[in-house]
Parts: sequence; C-alpha cells; structure tokens
Amino acid sequence: MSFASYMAKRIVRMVLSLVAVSMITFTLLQMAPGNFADIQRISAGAAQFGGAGTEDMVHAFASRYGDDIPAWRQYLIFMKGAATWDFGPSYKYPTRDVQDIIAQGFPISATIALIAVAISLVIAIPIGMFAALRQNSPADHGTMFVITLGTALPNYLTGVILVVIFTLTFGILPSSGWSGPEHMVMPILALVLGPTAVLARYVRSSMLETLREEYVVAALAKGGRQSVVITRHALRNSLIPIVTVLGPLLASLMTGTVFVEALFRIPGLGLFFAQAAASRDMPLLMGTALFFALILMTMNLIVDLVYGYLDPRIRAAGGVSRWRSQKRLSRQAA
Amino acid sequence: MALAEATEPTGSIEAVKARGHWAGAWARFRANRLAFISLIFCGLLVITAIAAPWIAPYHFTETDPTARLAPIGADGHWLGTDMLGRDLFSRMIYGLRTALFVAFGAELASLVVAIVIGLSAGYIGGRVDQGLMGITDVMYAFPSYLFAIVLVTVMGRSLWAVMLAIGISSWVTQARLVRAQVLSVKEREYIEAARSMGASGTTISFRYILPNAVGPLLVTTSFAIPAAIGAEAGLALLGLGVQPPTPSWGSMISEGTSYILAAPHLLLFPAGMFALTLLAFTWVGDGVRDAFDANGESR
Amino acid sequence: MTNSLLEVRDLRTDFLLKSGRLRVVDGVSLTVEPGQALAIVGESGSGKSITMRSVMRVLPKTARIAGGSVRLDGRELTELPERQMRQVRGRQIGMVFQNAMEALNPTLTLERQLTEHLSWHGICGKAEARRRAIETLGDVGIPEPEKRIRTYPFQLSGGMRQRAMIAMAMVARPSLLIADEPTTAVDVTVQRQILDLLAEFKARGTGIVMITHDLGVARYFCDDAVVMYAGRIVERAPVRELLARPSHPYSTGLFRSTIEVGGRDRALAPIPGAPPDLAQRPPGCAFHPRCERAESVCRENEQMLLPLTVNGVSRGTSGRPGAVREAACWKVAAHG
Amino acid sequence: MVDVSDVAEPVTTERAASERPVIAAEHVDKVFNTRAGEVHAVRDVSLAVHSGQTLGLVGESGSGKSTMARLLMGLLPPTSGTVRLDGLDLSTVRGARLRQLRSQMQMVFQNPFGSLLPHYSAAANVAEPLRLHKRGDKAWRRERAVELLDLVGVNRRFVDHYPRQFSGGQQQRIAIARALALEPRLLVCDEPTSSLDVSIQAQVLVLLEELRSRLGLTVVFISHNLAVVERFADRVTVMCMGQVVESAPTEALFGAPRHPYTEKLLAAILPVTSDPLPQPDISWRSSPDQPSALVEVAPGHEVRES
Repeated sequence: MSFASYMAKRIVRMVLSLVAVSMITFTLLQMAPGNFADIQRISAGAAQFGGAGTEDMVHAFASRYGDDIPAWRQYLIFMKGAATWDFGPSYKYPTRDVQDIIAQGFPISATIALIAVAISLVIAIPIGMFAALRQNSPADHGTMFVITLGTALPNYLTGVILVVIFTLTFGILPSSGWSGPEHMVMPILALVLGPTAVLARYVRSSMLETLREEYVVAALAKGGRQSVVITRHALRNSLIPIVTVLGPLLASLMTGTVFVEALFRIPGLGLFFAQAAASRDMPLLMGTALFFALILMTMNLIVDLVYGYLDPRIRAAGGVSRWRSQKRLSRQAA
Repeated sequence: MALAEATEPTGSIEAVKARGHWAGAWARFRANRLAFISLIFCGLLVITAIAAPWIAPYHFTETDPTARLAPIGADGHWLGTDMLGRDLFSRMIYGLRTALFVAFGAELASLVVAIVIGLSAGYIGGRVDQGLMGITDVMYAFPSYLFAIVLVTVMGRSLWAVMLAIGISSWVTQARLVRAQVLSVKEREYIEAARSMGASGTTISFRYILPNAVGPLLVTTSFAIPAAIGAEAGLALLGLGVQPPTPSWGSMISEGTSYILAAPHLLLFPAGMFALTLLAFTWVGDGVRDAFDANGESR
Repeated sequence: MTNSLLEVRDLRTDFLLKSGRLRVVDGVSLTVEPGQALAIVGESGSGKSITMRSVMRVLPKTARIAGGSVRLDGRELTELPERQMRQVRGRQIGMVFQNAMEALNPTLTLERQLTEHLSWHGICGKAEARRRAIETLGDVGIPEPEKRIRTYPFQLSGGMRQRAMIAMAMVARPSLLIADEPTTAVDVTVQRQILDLLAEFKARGTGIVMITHDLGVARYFCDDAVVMYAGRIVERAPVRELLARPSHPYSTGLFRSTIEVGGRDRALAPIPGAPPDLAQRPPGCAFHPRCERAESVCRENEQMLLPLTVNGVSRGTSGRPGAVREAACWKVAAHG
Repeated sequence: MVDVSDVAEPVTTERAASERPVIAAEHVDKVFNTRAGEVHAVRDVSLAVHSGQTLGLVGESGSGKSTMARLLMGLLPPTSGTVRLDGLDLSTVRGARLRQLRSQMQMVFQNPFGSLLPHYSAAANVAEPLRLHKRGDKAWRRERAVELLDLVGVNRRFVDHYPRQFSGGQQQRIAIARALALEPRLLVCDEPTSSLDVSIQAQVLVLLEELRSRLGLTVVFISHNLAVVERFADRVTVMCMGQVVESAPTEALFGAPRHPYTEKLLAAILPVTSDPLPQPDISWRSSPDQPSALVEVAPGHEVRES
C-alpha cells in the first residue's frame, strides 16, 4: 500500500469517526431530560435571577436556527457550520462563538498536558531503564513501588495532596486561579505523576524484554561496551513500542485535565465541556467533543507515522506481518 | 512392556506435585505479601460497604444542627461533622458503599458484554469483527471520561446511571482485550488439535479458548476496579456524580477543599481513605498480574 | 612449547539460584588448534553453550565462572580486566548463533551491524570498515554486497541472513570462531552450504568450535569432538573414531539414536529416560540411571576422564599429533 | 453416504485395501489470500494411502507439506480438488457430521506442548476426544485414558500432572495417546519428532513404529528429515514449492532417485557413518507458474519433468 493511499484511508476513517461522534453526542443530548432553557431556569430560579438564562438561550438559538426548527435540521445546520470551523454561538455565552471559546480554552489545557508529558518522558525513560538494568534489586523494587503509587492515584487526588502540602502546610503556592507561572506548578505536578508511572513501567518491561534478545548478546560478543550496547541496540528497540502508548496517554491526559482544571479552577477547555454537558449547551458540547475527537485521532495518526518511521520493518510496506510470521516459524523450527 | 519402563520420568517431575494453572497462580499470589494483605484489606472494605447500615452510627442524611463542622473527637462524632452537621465517619462508609457498588457493578457489566462481544469477534471474525472494530474506532475517538460525562447528563445522576455510564465507557477497551487474547489463543496449536479431534465452535470457545484467556482478563479487570472507583469520584468532583445527598468520595473531597482552612479533616479523611482504597485494589491487581505472568502463558 | 589457539582447563561455571549454586559446567577442558574444528556434542541442557559463553565471558546475569583457566594464544582470559576482554570479543573470537533472525538487530542496517565493532576496537576508519564489510559479505556468498549492505536483516532470505551473521562474526578476522548450532534453524539444503562456507574460513586458518546436537554435522565439519552430558565431558575423540567406535555408553546411545539414510536395517536403540535436572543430579556418574551397563560403582563414584588404553597402550588416535581419546566411564576406562 | 460404523471395521483383505485408499487427495490446490497477495501453497497434489500403509511426505519449509496435512485432515478446505476419506468427499460433509468423521483420523503435531490443552491434566487431555465423541461415562473415559497413557509409556503416577510439568518427549507421548484414544484408522504426523532432542526423537519413533504395527494404523508421516522417512514410510512423496516433484516406493526413491530436487535433498543429508553424497551437478529451479507434467517412470514411481 502506498503512503498516499494509506493516508487517504486514514483520513476517510477519521472523517467517518467524527461524523459518528457528532451523531452520538447530538442524539444523547436530545435524549437528555430538560433542555438548556429548563436547566437555566432551575439554576437561575435558585439564584433569584429571573428568566435571564432563558432569554440568552432564545437569543442564541434564534440567531442560529430560527424558531421551531426540528432537531434533525438543527443537526445538519450545525454540521454544515462545523465543516467550515464555525460552530456558532454558545447558548450559555451567547456573545461568543464556540470556536473562539475553544481557541481560548484549548491552549491552556494543551500547555498543561504537553508540559506534563514532556516532563514524564524525561523522568520515565531513565527510571524505567534503571529499574530494568537492576532487575529484582531493592532499587528496582523501590522504583516499582513508587510507580504503583503513581498509577493508583488519580491526578485530582494527587492535586489534593499537593494542595495540602504546598498551600495548606507551607502556603507557598496558590490553590486556584490562572494568572501566572505559580499557578501552573501544582496542576502540572498533579498531571505528571500518572503518565510518568505508566511510561516508566512500559520502559522497564520493554527494556527487560529487549535485553533478553539474542542480538544484545551478539553485540556484547562483538566486544561492545555495555553502555554502548544498551544505548545503541537495546534502548532504541525498546523505545519503539513506547511510542504506541504515547498516543493513548496524550489522549487521556488532554481529557484528564478536566479534573485538574476543576480542582484548581483553571479556565481550560475540559471545564467548558463539563459545563456544556451539565447545561445542555448543544453547540459548545458538540464543538468541544468534535474538537477533542479530532485532536485524539490526529495524535494517534502522528504516533502511527512516527512508529513506522522508527521501525524499518513497518517502513517497508507490509513488512511487519512477514517478519512476524518468519519469526514464529523460526521459533517453531528451533 | 519394555517401553513403559524405558520412559520412567526422571528426577524433576517426581518432586513436583500435579498443579494446575489456577493453583499455581494462587500459590504465587499468596507468596506476594503485599498483594495478599491488600486482598484481605479489600475484602474488609467490601464487607464494610455491604454492612454499611449496621456499621455506620448515623444515616448519611442525618444532620446534627448542634454540631456543624465539629472537629475530630467531637461528642458522638469521632471523625467530626461536615458543614450541615452530618457525621463524617458515617458518610465515609456510605461513600465507600457508593464507590464499590458503582465500580463492581460497572466492571461486572462491562466484563460480561466484553466477553460475549470480544469472544464472538475474535472467534467468528469477519463481519462481527469488523463491526466491533468499527465501534471501537469511534469510541477511541471519543475520550472515555468525556463520554461518561455526556452519559451521566443524559441518564440523570442516579447510582445506576453513574454505574452504567462508567461501564459503557469501559467495555470497549475490555472487549478489544478479549478479542486480542482470543486471537492469540486461537493461533495456538492446541486449538487446531481440538478441531482435529472434532470439537465444535462453542466447545472450543468456552472450554478451550476462554479459560486460557481468563488470566490476562482477570489482570485487567483487577486494574479496572480501582480505575472505576477513581472515575466515580472524578465525576462527583465535577458535580456530575451521584446526586447528593448520597455521599460520594468525589463530592466529599470537593466540599473538603472548600473548607480546607476551617476544617481540614473534611478533606484529609475522605482523601486518605480514597487513596488507601485505590492503592489496595491496585496492589491486588499487581499481585494478580505477577501471578499470571510467571506462568509464561501470557507471553 | 607452542601454545594452542584455545586451551580451556577445568572450567567450572555456576548459576546462582535462590536455592544456591547450581554447577552447569563442571571441569571442562578442551583444546582448539588453528585451522581445526572441534565439535561440542550434546543435548539441550548439557552445558555446551554455557561452556563457550564462559570462554567469551558473555554469560547470563545469574551465571558466574567458578574456576578454571581459559587461554587464547597463551593469554589467560578469565582474569583479564573487562576492558581488555572487550578487545578479545569480536576481534579475536567471533560468534555465530543458531538463528540469525534473533541474533541480528532488526532495526539496524547490515552496514551498521557489520562495521560498528570495527570502530569499537579501533581497527579501522569508517570508509575502510565499509569496504571490509562489503568484502566479507562477498566472501560469504551474498550477491551484490554493495547493495545488500544497506538493507535490514528482515529483507534477506533465511539462508542469506545466516550468511550475513557469519559475515558479522568474521569481518574483524578473528582467529577463533564459536558457532552455536549454526545450521539448526536453516533448511536441510542450506545446511551444507553454510558448513562449506565455514570450512573456507577454517581452511584459511581460523579455529572453530562447533556446538551441535547433530552427529552428522560433527562428522562432516569437525576434526575432533567432545561429548557433553550434564555439564561434563564424558568422551573426547577424533570425530570419525568417535563415530566408528563410540566408547562411553552415552555416546553409544546417541549414536544408536541417530537415524540415517540406508540405516533401515540397523535397529534403533534409543537411550531410555531423559537427561537429568541438574538441580537433582544423580550421585556417581550422572548417566547411570539411563545406562544399561551401570554397576554399583557407577552409582556411587564418578570416574574421571581417562585416556583409553588397551593393555596399557593408548589406542585409537590414528596417529594424528595432538589427537586424544578419553572417556569418563568405569566400564570403559577400566579395561579399554 | 458411507456408514461410519461400517467404515470403522478393519479392512482385512489385501484386495479390499488396494481397491479404495483410506485417504486420497485428487488434484488438490490451496491458495491463501494474505495481505501480501495470493500464496499458492499447494498445487495440484494427488496422493493416496491404502490401509495399513505409511506415506512419507518430505519437503523443506514452504514446500506446502504442513498445509497438505491440514487439507488431508479436513482442517482446511481445498481451493479446488477433493480429499476423500474412505471414498467420501470431505467437502460434502459439514458441521456435526464432519466432526464425527474426525474420529476416524487424528493428528500428532510438531510442538507437543503447544498442541496439548494447558489447563487440562494429561489424563484429561487424553480423555477429551472421548468426551467430545460421547464415548462411555466419565469414569470409563478416565480409565481408558490411563490405559492409553500406559501404552505410550507415561507412568500412572503422573496422569494428573499438567502438560507443562512433563518433558518434551513425555508431552509428545501424551499427544500420541490422545490421537489414539478414538482408535482412528488414519494418523497424520506433522514433524512429530523435530522439536525433540536426539535421544528422545528415537524413543518417540520407536514408539510410533510399534504402535503402528500393533494397531494396524494407516499413517501420513510428514518430515523434512529424509532418513526418518526412509525408516518409517512405505512410500515417499517429495514436495517442493507446493508441488509433488517425485513420488515412489521408499526403496525406489532412495535407491534410484530420478528428480534433481530429490537428489539435492539426499545430498543434503550428513550421515554419521559415511560421507555425504556428492552434490548434484544440475541445479533444478522450479517454475511453478508453468507446471510440467508428472510422468510415471516405473510402476508407482512418478517424477515431475524438469
């Protein structure tokens, strides 16, 4: 399969998935009890603000869809706009278009997530390598213990622990808000632990597997210095599979920021999504859902391409299946 | 007959008792002290959750107007009370009940669905498989937390709704895993051998493939439980979890952060208990994984 | 006195297990001369591979050399500092593995894998290394070596891959080559080609140790043979004499277990039982539970490896200098 | 339709044996559709094995011999051509009926550990085919399994151990016992000894030899090792790249091979008591896309024209 036809296939699949995501979201939202107006009325009533919410909604709705438009037409109109990156105004914030909200909120979420992943990678690779090279030593067991802590605790709980330490006990970092670098420290720290643990675990097991490969013995038998053999032969090959977990990891991190954003009151995109769902703000919910899905799939596509680039077996078209079957055959023969 | 004598097994096998797959895994699990202690602890948690109405001194809605934000060791409330004067200890026990109910329910449901769908996709292949992979593609494009958020909004915030939302957003991963397992077990020679003996598709699926795919499945399920506990609390933290006043550790943590200076125990105890629970379940998962890995079956 | 190319004396290697030390190579001695090939014959678990990995000192983490001496051109290797030992590996001793699919790194080109150790050892510069690699690929019979050097291992056929691995071992022109079952994973028709290829290196003076379970391969390729069982050498002889008149009951059993074309009338007489688990090594001669000639002395004491004699005269060495016949068996050594 | 109970009767007379082969392949082709395109694994193969006879199927990796074994066992459907068991076209039976027919033919695989159910004990593995075909009750099946294990030389004391607790040779014995449980007429052995150590290989071969003569089995024996085949088979078929290149009675094939590829295979053998044969001068290159004819050069001796 040529690269062009591969890309074409992937893109078609992405578009189909996006359509499916939009349909599922829209249908679910239609099924949800109460619409935007009801929700606003209830919360507004509680807050003694009269029918302001309803007016907003009517305003936003009418400016986009006119009165009395059936749901399926609303969907089509929305999708027509979405195709040209125009999601229309939000119900809740009728003066702002959804794409502007995304443009404002996403950089915040993305910054936190990307910095967190970068830090995780920098920490996790040496840790995983170190644990693998000292397999079954106390150092290895200790590392694995900490790694388990990291995988077990959700990022918001880590966030809470950080707040207890840095805000409550030492009072050196602010527990909420988003205005300066000091506001970034705790959210990022909270996000780093989980991915670091996951990555380190993968690096360790992948490294252990690679170290058992005969080509590592062969390189040592050629007179390679251990450090050279590890970096040139083992590390490279054990990091290739790591690339595949990076995709899902980035995805879970991008969306996982929603809890950290809620905890630290950061105006990121995740928080808008949660609000949109709660208030049945159709354009905002659909817009953010589609945007997240797009980001996710692009991320996976990039990961696959990088993987193919790193592994010559995949780079050569169709090579991977042949290699695997040959390897299996030769194992049987042995 | 000379032949029988000729093949008297040598040393090694005499020393070893007949031991099956499960017995071996269990022995290795028992030998793992941390995992075994964690398992006992998790068992106690489950019992506590089931027996909550008898263990908790108060009902979770019961308010004590005379003791709002009571400190630790207050009269009749040994872990203190919250801003409405509700007993913290009781609410934590009911929070545990909520968490475990949701987590076990969600994982059980998703496991059953995953096994049926994953097994048929893997074994039958063809259209069924393509269908599953199609669904998976879409679900993978939809971040699971966000999907759960939308689902909870749709279904309301009852205990069952939260459970379903978490279950629905996790079955796809499980089904994919079952499918992958089935595909790898299906390649084994013993399945071909079974076919050559005249075994039917159902026999092969349920008697031969499933038992050998169960190990890895058990491993992921035991990691999925703490993940589901975390998801339940996460939804509650966003205000999308179980409808108050039913307690959830997520909402308790969220409230706790609001009173962090006035009454830190409102945050510390639920958060601490939450962390401990998650760790215990994760350590059990670790133990299960190591127990099955050593069999070399999952390679 | 001139030195042999490789001289191993009383080599012992242990595995460090939780339950204690497990001796997997026990008092192995062997000699290889330039241009000669020695077969180490044995079944799986006999310690034949670990013996040669001990010589190269590339052992699994849990294995330790417990004693003995390894001399390459008269230089003691067991006590060499690691830094100098690295100069020996790849440069003076080359190694060929059973399966090139596993022994070649799948993500590096042949060029990288054939030339990297030339620069590690400072043998030559990059351009010269590339020239030598191409030359060696040509030597092992790979067509269009200038082109093939840029490919990855998976792009070659099985036979070609095996040749490329031999080229990797030989590119630094080592004086000793250790070949660990180099033909077990290849097709029968390729086997002989690979052996003929190795024979060319032998003819140019390379000493070769061939680890094999196949007596046919040993006979076709090697001059001398040692037979290993449960970590020890049980018999040592020139290959052809070993096969003409095996003397240790285990060698005899192996010989009788081997099926060959035209041997339809020869009764197949397999050795009963299976090789012992080294952790539960039988007392006395390790082979006695499977040996039909075993007597009480075999169950209690172990016999040393002793020269075979007939009426006090060494026998069966066919006059070739350096050729020895020895066996470790009470029933054999006692009366020849 | 052939009645199964009828088929199970041992064929006693020579004449009956020569009339209808136990297993026969007629112009069988098998094409696999893989991602890399079509792979023509087996091309126009015809063979027949009569009752009590052993056919040796020889070839290198990729020759299609293992695919042929699975075609004969009805585990794979041929792309074209027919496979007949006792004259019955396997492609005409399906489902439960086919599963029932399978009791007539059993297979021993190359990798004994891989072919045994890892979660069943040795006895349960051997009893499994009996259970599948609803023979006897549970106690009887176990008793029968223990008997069979005894027959192949697995001690009674170890029948409740699990496959991975046995050595490779022992595992293969268990697999053989399982294959014999249903008292099949046809045994297909796919490289049954090539994963075993030398001394164990000989044990298993001796066992198979003895069982074959004692039970009057019809055997298809697949191997890359010509020496083993020579010892074991009455008739040998040599395959290369999916085609039969030569097929002859064992003595004729080894005494006077006609096809250059057969000569090449023979020359590849490294004997232990003599020097190997000289390599043939003419190297034969197969061109499977333009198949040449299979010619009978002597009674029962067919050679592909080169």
